[in-house]
Amino acid sequence: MSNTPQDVDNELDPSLFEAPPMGEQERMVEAVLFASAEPVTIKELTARLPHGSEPAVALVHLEKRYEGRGVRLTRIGDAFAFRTAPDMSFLMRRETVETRKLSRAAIETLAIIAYHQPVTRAEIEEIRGVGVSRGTIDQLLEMEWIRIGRRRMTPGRPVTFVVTEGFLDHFSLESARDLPGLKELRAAGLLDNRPPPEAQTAEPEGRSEGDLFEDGDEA
Amino acid sequence: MSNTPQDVDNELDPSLFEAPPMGEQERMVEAVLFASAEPVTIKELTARLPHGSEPAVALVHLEKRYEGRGVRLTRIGDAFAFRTAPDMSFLMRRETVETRKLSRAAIETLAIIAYHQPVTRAEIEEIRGVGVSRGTIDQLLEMEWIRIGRRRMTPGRPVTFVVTEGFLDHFSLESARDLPGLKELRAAGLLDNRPPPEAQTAEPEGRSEGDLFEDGDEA
Amino acid sequence: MPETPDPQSNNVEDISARRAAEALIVDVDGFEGPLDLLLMLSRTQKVDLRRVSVLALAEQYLSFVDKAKALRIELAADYLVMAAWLAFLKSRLLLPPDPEDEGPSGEDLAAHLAFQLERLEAMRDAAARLMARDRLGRDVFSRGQPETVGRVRRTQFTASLLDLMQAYARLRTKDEFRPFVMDRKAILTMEEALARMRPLIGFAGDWTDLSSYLPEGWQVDPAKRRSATAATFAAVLELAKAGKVELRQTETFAPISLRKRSEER
Repeated sequence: MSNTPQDVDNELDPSLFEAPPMGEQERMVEAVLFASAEPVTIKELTARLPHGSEPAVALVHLEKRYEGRGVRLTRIGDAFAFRTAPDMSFLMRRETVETRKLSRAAIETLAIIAYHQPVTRAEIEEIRGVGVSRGTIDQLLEMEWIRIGRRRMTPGRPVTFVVTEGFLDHFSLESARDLPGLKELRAAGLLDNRPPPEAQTAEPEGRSEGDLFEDGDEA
Repeated sequence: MSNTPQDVDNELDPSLFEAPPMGEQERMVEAVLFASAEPVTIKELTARLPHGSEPAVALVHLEKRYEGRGVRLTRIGDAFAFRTAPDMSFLMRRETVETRKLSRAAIETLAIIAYHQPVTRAEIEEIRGVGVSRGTIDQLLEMEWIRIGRRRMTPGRPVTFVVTEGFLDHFSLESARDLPGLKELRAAGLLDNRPPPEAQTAEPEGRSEGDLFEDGDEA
Repeated sequence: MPETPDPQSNNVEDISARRAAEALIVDVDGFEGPLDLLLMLSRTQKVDLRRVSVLALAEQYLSFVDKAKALRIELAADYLVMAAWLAFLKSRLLLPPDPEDEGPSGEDLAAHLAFQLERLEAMRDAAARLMARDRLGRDVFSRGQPETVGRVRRTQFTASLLDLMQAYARLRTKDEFRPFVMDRKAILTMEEALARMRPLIGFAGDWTDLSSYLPEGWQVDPAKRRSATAATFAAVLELAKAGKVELRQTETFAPISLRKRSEER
């Protein structure tokens, strides 16, 4: 929670009005998040709260207030939402939504995209050792768990795939950095794009590890 | 709040298990009310909470806990639900955005602009094989998904259309060049699908939704 | 998945290993490609994947392919490509390195294969851990009754990327789709042809030309005749597969004729 909202777009308008007290701001953030089923970004909170409010600060207070409750404040990428505490799931049989059962191929493809992103289709196939069947990518796109990322600057400029906020939300992840076992996998070199020995002459593809979780692309 | 939960349906099962502590019951009621799509009655809470729980008591605690917050526990007939505090309603206004699917004419026009930008109106019409109404272009302009680009240096100097940052933002694209090409669409299985039912001649029943927002340019 | 054998008893291990091998043979369809199969086979070595014997693995795979062939199970081409590659790898690993040879050494190739297996296994494992996380709509829940209090209504039009791409795909492939959508009347479907042929074949005691089975009114117009011929031919193939008719063609492009199968009771 580092964004300080002051510097977003308020330069023009030197605070004509006092921002509401922090306690009120906290109530407002609480109300807005409670009213929405979808995560709300800090940017949106800043736009909706009265001028001069600091939703990022209010969120810190709010998070503390809901610690250990039946409902918790969770962070999903740049956004926040209230979600029931995981240990309450046994009460929720009625609310449980049957998710479409994903094929093994789809699950593995999803995991590869999450851990190796941005990743091209050819790379997914290389890792699985088998073609990505028609419709697998389609299904993941349709579920809005993956989206198209930047094209890879290699011959053919293939499109890459990355996971979405919807993916993070579904799997209770704050960011793609929090994927289970990510650090260990990286340390073990299992996220490297190691070309097969035949391709020794080929270009090293310019993909360092830092490429995996680029986040400087909000441009 | 008079029902005592013991007499509901637990005669068979003399409390083998202790009821959870009141703090836990409160968390449970909180989670159930939060996640439920409708207000929940005490009877239902009793049925859902572990044996021996006293939701009526938990509700009293919960009500106190939310007193003065941005969200309140409210009673609706026999049932209970969370509602945002009345003085927060000014924040809720933006929540009532009604989203509708773009008409087929608009989405096709948008697709052509995205894939072929900068593109003139005549070119759009050529690709679509049908005239493009002013309303369609105006709508896309108004949504700020397209804007007017440079004039084409051909006779008549027609204006061209290009997509905007807002467009990229909405579709989570980093640049319009990241849109997959035809080959990639095919590889993803998007082209091999049989044509959508709307495409089958102009059967009236095949065009439920699109019809509503038709802007008359295909008639 | 074959059960894990009891480490105490060699005998049990033997049996379950054999059972596993049989399961492999029967269940080729259950594998997601040759790498998946190799990973499965490597489990029988019960070692850390980093220490897996690629030579032994290559032999297991090759014997799997042989068994499948003996049982006349058709293996997809990529399984055979892998078999050829593993046979090559095996020879590289067994023979002393040829100084003339330019390519990567057998050890390099084996190490890369071991890496691929380890990576695939790691991704499997990661996928399982991912799916076991607290999931929205199963373990954690969002607000069930989102509120819309205000009265300000604004219509916002929206579309998904998939809508956009499909719209474009639809436009760009209009021509390809045309025959299906526009010219429905000149198309005889295989189902129609099959429904038509079924009662007719009872009479085809002798070799009869396929073209004589085209329905009335479909013989003249070239487009209709083409469709009817294709559909009837496909229908006849179905019937031949079901053992109802025999087909004959004396040479390439010669007329195709059919007759009822004599054993048919």
